[in-house]
Amino acid sequence: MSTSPPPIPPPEEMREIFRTMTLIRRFEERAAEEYMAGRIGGFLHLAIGEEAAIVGTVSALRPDDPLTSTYREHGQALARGTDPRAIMAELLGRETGICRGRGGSMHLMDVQRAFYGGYGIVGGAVPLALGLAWAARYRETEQVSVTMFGEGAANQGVVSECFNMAGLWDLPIVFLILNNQYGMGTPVERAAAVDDFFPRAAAYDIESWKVDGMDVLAVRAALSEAARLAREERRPACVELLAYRYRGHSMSDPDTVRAAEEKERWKARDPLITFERVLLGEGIIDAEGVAAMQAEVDTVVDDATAFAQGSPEVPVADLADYVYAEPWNDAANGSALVRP
Amino acid sequence: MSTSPPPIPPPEEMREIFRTMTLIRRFEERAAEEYMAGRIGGFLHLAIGEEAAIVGTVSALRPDDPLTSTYREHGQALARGTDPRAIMAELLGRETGICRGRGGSMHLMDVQRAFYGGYGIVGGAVPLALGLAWAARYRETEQVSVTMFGEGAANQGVVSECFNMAGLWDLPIVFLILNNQYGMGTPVERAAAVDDFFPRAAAYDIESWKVDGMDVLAVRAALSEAARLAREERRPACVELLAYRYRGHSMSDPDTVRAAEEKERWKARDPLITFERVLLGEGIIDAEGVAAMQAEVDTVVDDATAFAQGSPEVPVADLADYVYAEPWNDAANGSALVRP
Amino acid sequence: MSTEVKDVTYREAINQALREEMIRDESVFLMGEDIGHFEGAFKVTKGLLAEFGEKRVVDTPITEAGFTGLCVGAAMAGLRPVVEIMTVNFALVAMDQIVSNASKIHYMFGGQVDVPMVIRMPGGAGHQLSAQHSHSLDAMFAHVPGLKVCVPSTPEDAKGLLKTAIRDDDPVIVLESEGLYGKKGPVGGEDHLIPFGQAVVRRPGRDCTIVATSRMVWVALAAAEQLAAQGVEAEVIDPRTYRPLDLDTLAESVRRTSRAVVVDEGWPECGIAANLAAHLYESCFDWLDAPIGRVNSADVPMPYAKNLEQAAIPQPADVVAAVMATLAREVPR
Amino acid sequence: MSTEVKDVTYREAINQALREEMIRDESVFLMGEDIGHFEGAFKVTKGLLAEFGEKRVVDTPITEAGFTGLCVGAAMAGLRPVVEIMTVNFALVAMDQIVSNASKIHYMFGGQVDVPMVIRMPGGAGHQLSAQHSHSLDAMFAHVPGLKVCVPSTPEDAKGLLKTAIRDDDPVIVLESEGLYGKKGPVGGEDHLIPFGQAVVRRPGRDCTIVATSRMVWVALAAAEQLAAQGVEAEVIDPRTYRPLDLDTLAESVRRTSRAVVVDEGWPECGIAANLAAHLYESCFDWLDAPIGRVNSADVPMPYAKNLEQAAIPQPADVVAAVMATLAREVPR
Ligand SMILES: Cc1ncc(C[n+]2csc(CCOP(=O)(O)OP(=O)(O)O)c2C)c(N)n1
Ligand SMILES: Cc1ncc(C[n+]2csc(CCOP(=O)(O)OP(=O)(O)O)c2C)c(N)n1
Ligand SMILES: [Mg+2]
Ligand SMILES: [Mg+2]
Repeated sequence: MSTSPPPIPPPEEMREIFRTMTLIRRFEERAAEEYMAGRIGGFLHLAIGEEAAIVGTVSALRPDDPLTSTYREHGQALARGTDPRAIMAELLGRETGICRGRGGSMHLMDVQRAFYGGYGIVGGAVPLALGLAWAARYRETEQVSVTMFGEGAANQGVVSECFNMAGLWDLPIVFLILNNQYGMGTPVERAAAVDDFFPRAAAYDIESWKVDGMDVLAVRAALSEAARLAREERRPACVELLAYRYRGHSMSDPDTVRAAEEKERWKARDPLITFERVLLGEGIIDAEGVAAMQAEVDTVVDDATAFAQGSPEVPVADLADYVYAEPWNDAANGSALVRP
Repeated sequence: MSTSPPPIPPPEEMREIFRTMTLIRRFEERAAEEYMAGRIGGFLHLAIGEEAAIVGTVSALRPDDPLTSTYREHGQALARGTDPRAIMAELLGRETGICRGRGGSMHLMDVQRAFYGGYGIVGGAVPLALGLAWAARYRETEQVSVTMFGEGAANQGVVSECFNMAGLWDLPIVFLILNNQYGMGTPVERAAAVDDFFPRAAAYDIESWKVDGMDVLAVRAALSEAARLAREERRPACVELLAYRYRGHSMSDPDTVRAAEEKERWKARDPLITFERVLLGEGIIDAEGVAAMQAEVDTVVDDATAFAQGSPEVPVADLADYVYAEPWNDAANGSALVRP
Repeated sequence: MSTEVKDVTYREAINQALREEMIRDESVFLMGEDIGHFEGAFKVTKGLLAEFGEKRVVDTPITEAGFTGLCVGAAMAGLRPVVEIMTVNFALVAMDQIVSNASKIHYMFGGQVDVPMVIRMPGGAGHQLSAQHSHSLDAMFAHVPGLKVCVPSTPEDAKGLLKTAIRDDDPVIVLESEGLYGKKGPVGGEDHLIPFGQAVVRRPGRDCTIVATSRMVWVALAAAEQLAAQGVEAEVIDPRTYRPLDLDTLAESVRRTSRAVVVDEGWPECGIAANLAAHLYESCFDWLDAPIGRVNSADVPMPYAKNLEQAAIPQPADVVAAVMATLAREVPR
Repeated sequence: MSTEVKDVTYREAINQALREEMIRDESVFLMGEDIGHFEGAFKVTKGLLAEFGEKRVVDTPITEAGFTGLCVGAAMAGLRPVVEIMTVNFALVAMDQIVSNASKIHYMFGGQVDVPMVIRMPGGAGHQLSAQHSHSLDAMFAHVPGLKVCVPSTPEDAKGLLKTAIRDDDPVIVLESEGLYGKKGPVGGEDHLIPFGQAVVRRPGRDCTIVATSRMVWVALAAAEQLAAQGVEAEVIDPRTYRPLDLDTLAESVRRTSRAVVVDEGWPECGIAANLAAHLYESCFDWLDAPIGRVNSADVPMPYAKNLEQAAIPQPADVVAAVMATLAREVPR
């Protein structure tokens, strides 16, 4: 890893980063309310506490760098600029949702913004990201594929397979291990032989290192360097971010396994609070500015929620749309492609 | 790894090792003939050239240490003491075969001798070996599970999963990577990001190192140490053996990918020839003794072949035996367990 | 149904089976993701870590192929592992270990070792978990010789079949239903085993046979209720295990009613319903007065939106319609 | 059949399809184990590395899940990967990538991206490869909505269906047969595509319809020959694709012959034969004079011994017997 000091972004961008982190936080808090009100179904995995990891990452990428994630991916979509209305509408299962109500919380995608989706099978999206890197190299674009996954996912064999192929073929990919120290209720010490995950990638000759995932600028700097390696030197990289999620695994997890004291310790390092302090300290924003920005974000979230609630349901007649690229539309038979 | 000098086995055992290596070589040469004559079907994978790796390994283990292997496993069964008759009869698909003709060359097993089988899915047997180690620990026996697999198999994700679990749970297992430098026609450089495989295990805190797989005493010493770690210190170990197979991947591989010059170079290191030289040099055996031993081995192979050829075929009526532990015997319906 | 003990949930019934068999047999242990400290994603293993300790209740890394294979190996050595795959969807990651190893090892080694293991996994749709989390893969497992496959629909069966599965010397797949974990009912005592391959009549009737398993039994019973209001008496039969399959009980009923509907939460093509229908056509050809109705989930990946999801999975109304269709048919003979 | 070019083997036909489509479309590339320097375990990709170079003919590590998933990702980006999984048996390792990703991505993201990829894999038994290397997993793939599934039985179809598959915007599974690679026949030219969902009559007949695919077509044709010698004219129909399925052509034939036998190399339970039979019973209920015969491989893991293996897989004599059984039946109407 290059040891040059991380470039501090210009004030405008610092504010934008802060706004996006705030938007993610507020959006997810609202999503939790909608879930409790029964308007969101399925699983809802909140990334509250992980905003620095998400925004630090996305802010270091180019807009056309393909990004993939897990089911905990509202933040990635928001950071990529997906309309919050389309995300909230997706969570509510509406036709106006970014995936027309078919995907829900775990499966957001915004291909226009090179966000290639959130996936529900732990570890299962990592090879897809390798394929996006493959396509970039095949077409000789400058894109770098970035895939975010948990430290729990890092134990899935397919991830090691991807390390090997990335190292073997020098694919432009950044493996981002978001080590929030738990996979559901299982802490790292009970799931992994070694607490650090980045050395696994190193065994495949992939440049890899670990950074503080609660510090948005540290994340941004690490990802800038990783993306540079992949883009300019055409070498894969792996960054492990040490972070923490404040909520349970999903809304249905009462989160009784983790000690209150541990949670408090990490909440003291809340990425929003610490970054706000930096901005205030540097005079990039003042208290009034923060309040105004928060109010503006709340308006956006209010609007998104109202939009989603007011959006039409998906027509049941369209059940079999999108099973195939050319619709067969034989849903009446309960069978999309049986009769030609 | 302990750096104490490898113990040289006593003369009697040295001769036994040499005999077993010779038996494996001659047995496989005969199997190749039987295959060419059309009496063996399916795939036939010969380990010719890998005798040091096999016998060095088995000679370092206790007889009740569970051993698992790939499809290239005639040698493991022979080294464990399985009756050559039962092996040859299996290759010929006879009722007298060690697996009653159901398994064939790729699926030998001799559970009486703790040889837990040869498997055809690359990488697929490694978790089974982990389970055998699990059982040993569960029952508090002193057994060490040893699993041999190729460097090609080491790229399968499930192998990494097993490294992690072995390291996490301190299971008494030795991962033996038999790096013969090719997976079918693919050399290591085109399949793996890094040419050495043992560092992958090291990333999971598994003691691991590489030795010369053509030198039976070096293999034996390494496995003794690895088994000691697993048995006494209850820690997993990983040994990579650098070796070479002299034949194609299987009998149906014309072996045109590898350069003749490379093959010659490795044949100059033939484990049988080099070990014979050691024995002669140390006065453990003389030329006459070698000839007598080879003649005796040939008799054994002749006898095994005659036995196999003279053995009865498997009765077709028994087709559905062994589908379940308690036979349903409904083969007449072509359906073993549909009707109760 | 047995009335030995007070009503418990399907979840508790499974917990009882695990606990009783662990007490009974030291060689039984549990392995799976978050089954210990977290007590299971669906809380099925509640209290078991506390009672039996880390040796016998083992939290695993998220590596389904690896730990399923580990349990195959442990079973070969004579232990009796009970694997929990958190949901059946994740079994796809472990498919090779299940199909190429667990189901074949006894056969391909000529009977030298048994593989006495159980793989429990809940499945099914209904909670808006969308495409990757709503599989009913019953047909994929029932397809494979060497496996036994159970599909309990009641707490009693959940307990009794699981106990039988744990004592069985073959690899047994137990397909639980996420939608049934809260369902209450009586359960048998410690010694109450439910044998494999014995279908049970859940509701007698003379006009049409409805075959259903797992959560679909309840959908079928609701449909039968509605049909009764219209004067149609449907017989509801639950095969309880797909392997072995008690075709005789099914066929006996269909020969009586001359009409049948098969209800299955999986996809239609090469599914459970097609399979049971094929068997019934063969054994009841001369008795059938109408084609057998098949009610399946729609032939689509499961959508997220609630209305779409409900439209995609079998509802009582679908079953009623299918039964009425068999009755509407003119009898040609 | 087309007679444009001289007879080639099934293997060469596939090679031609790959080569022609690679020339036609830069976005087509091949990935798989030993397909380049080694030219494929079955030599299907012979000469392609030499012609197209390492960028487009890619030897992989032995990591089926990883490279299959990689190709799903590359397809999402608009490339057209053609994956070779060395044999269908190894697809079990990649099952999650095929079922949870390839088949669902178009749907679950509301149509935002296509997955225009092909997964080719040979399967079937007959060479004493025993339990882990003799699968016919057709039913597992045909079960899954979102996939298209081809089963070519002739060189012409092997070429024409594969070309269609490569140009198709959905994930297509192409199930080749190890036993057919050496089979010769005419093939179409560069522009000869075979559309999905069009069954073909391989031999006309009036007495009984035999439905078969892939290598079983040849088993069925051999049986039809033997039947003809006994004065029975069987019609042999090859659906060519399971998804989409041309049920109309099948049903039209069965309505004419009133008798049917389905031949399938896979296992019987939840298999292809059960599925096709269920469809045919439904669409031809009033026309059928006898239960549909099902000929499958035995419900056992594949044994090694040659005599057992031959007994386990469908033979012409089994088909003849099944057809005669349908004819022996008294017509009740
Ligand atoms: C293959 C598979 N196994 C299990 C699950 C259930 N599951 C969902 S998330 C999760 C924990 C993942 O932990 P980690 O990768 O660390 O990500 P995090 O949730 O902490 O962001 C588990 C076990 C799944 N979705 N897929
Ligand atoms: C999962 C799987 N993929 C592919 C194959 C086909 N195959 C059989 S052996 C082999 C090469 C294995 O190489 P290696 O692990 O180095 O062992 P070696 O044959 O050299 O002993 C391959 C690709 C297989 N049997 N299983
Ligand atoms: Mg985590
Ligand atoms: Mg090798």
